[in-house]
Amino acid sequence: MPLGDELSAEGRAALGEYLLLMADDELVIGHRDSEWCAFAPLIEEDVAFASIAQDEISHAALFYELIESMRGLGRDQLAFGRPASEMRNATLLERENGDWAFTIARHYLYDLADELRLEQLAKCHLPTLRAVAERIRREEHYHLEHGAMWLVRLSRGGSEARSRVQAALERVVRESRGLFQPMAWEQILVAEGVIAARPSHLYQEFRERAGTALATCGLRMPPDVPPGEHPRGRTGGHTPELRELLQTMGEVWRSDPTASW
Amino acid sequence: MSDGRLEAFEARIARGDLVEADDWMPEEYRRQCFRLIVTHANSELMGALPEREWIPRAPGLKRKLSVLSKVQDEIGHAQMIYRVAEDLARPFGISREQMLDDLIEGKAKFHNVFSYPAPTWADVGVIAWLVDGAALETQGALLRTSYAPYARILRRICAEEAIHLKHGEDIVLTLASGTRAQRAMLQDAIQRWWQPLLHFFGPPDELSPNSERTFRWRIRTRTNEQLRQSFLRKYAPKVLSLGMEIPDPELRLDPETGDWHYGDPDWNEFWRVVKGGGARTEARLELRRMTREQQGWVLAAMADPTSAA
Amino acid sequence: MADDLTVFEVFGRERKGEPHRHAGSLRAADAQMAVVLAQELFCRRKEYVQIWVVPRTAIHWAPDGDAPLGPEPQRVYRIGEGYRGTVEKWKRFGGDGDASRG
Amino acid sequence: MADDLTVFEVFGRERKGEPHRHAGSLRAADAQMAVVLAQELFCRRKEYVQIWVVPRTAIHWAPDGDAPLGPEPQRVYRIGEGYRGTVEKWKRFGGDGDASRG
Repeated sequence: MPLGDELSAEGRAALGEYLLLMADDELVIGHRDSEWCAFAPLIEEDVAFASIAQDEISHAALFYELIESMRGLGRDQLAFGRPASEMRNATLLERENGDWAFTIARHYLYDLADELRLEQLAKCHLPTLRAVAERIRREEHYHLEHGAMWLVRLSRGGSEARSRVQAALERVVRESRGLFQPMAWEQILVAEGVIAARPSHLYQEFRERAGTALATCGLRMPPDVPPGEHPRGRTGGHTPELRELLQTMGEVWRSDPTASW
Repeated sequence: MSDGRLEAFEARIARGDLVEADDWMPEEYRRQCFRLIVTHANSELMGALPEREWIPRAPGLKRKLSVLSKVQDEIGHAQMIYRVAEDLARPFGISREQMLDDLIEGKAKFHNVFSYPAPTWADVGVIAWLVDGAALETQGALLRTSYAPYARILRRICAEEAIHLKHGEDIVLTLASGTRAQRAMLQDAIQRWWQPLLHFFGPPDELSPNSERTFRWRIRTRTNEQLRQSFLRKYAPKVLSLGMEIPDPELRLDPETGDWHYGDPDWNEFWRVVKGGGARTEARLELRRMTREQQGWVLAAMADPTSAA
Repeated sequence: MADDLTVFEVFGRERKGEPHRHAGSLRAADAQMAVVLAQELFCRRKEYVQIWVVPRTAIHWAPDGDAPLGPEPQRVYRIGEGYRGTVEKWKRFGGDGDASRG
Repeated sequence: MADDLTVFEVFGRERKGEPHRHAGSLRAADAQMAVVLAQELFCRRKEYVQIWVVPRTAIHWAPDGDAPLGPEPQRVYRIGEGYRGTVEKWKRFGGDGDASRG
């Protein structure tokens, strides 16, 4: 029974949008993570971070496969065949990696936002979606442990490391609201009982959870940004950094989308 | 006094005994092992770079994951091998940091093949299949090395290389059975990689003092030429069966001996590359130098005593 | 009296070439005593060519919760199973599919 | 710089009922980092159901080998630090240093 069959047409369309948003988030952050491969600050960390990159790309594949079962478009077509204007990821995730402090701060706060999202999905009554959310949550446990370990280490690793990680947090928080951009279809998913609350309403709890987590790492949670400045990646408002990423990522696949690679 | 120990050591080796990290060993044995092992570690680290360029471009989610996983394994191999090299070189006062500095400053050697460009997706298949196939020949032979910590990690390295080989085969077979453009891309990659593959095993062993001792102490157990022939026996027929040409007009199988005859693979090119003259050598070493500078602060943060938990 | 003794874990190497394996644990006042005791308990019949002795408090372990180590399910592209199709593809080129593994 | 990092030995249990076997070693800044990194260095293919991570300086051995396996000359590991600080789930970080994983 394809996913969401018991929903209305609008409900299925809304669910497809939510899955696409999550898939694009995971694909884009997974791609950025993979760019560290062979260049992480310690050979042992290089191996660990490459696993985190594979986890995110694998999670994206799981979501694209769910969309494939609903819309018939192949997972590689979904991942490699869409222009920047159709990508639903938050702009925070498309930003270039910067230094190790930015990479760790961004990944950690994204993992916290993702955890909130997955906790909500793990309670939804669509069994297929619930199972996928459960599996992803198990692997995200390691991401949170890895991020916390590094934030503790950097915050207590001397003045330069501490100032770099605090500066990175300022940059990340400025764009983290974009992870919770309000979307028109949210209300339909709540109305049809797929999720209990609108994902964009998780923002306050995200800030509280992040504040607690950073405090135990000995770090300050930067203040919120005024509402007007929020990025709008989820409705096509992307940066040149995403266009360049997609151009690189699709270089071979787009040279012949009908060939088998 | 130590002569007694040298005899006893050599008798043990001749009996097939193995040497552990904290056993007594002649300084020359330690030096020869270290030379071989640190070159292997450098090759794994540098060897990751040509394929690494294709992680961001790999076509399709499965290929993106498998190329990333393979390069991750190569970095994992480098980690295991540097650890063995570090324990071996502690009496010489050489640290991992020193080994990485020597590599970056062009003072240390690594396998010739990783100085060549990988300009197309077909290179990813050919490297994973044929270069890893060549590496599996040399590493398989080292499984019987007398230095036990190295032999132990080689068991895991060879098991992982065998999976890389299948990943490479899968790409090559897909291209070989694909469009005309894909077959042409594959042929072009084989054209570029064939000579470096013959160079990979090194020139035929002139019994230099180095190689004589490495055999007597069973650090190495098979000569360069034996390894090259073993590679040709396995892979030349398979490349030809794909309908691909091998760029060596003199290449033919000698039915009596089962050996492959091949044209002279220009050993001057080999020595030029090994001494740092490869097309991509400098660019890749520069990449590693830049990374080290940008990330010095992270290493400082890790070593900072004030932060010890 | 026993409770102020420290627990030590003991690992032994059976032969050169073999990795150390966990052989058991013992209580002792300190590391030096633990090593002597361990040799007594575990090496009387030359079972091990070398033993390592470690205070249990120095051991950190994973996983800490119930999440299993490594991904569930196994990542097929990391193991041979992910490439079983190559045997079939070789047949199309007349190969017998496993020669390259020798 | 990298050589200032502590060496940790890693032991893994392949299946329930099997003893832990030495699997290899890694460098890390501290025990928390070592445990996190060891999981991906040694368990990417479900090789072990549990791993133990031990700073090499906490290992006492016999009989004495000829070359020192013991503490790194530049950084002697303080046994006191060996007490098991852990990184709990995100709610109780290793940051406060004393939460035990026990």
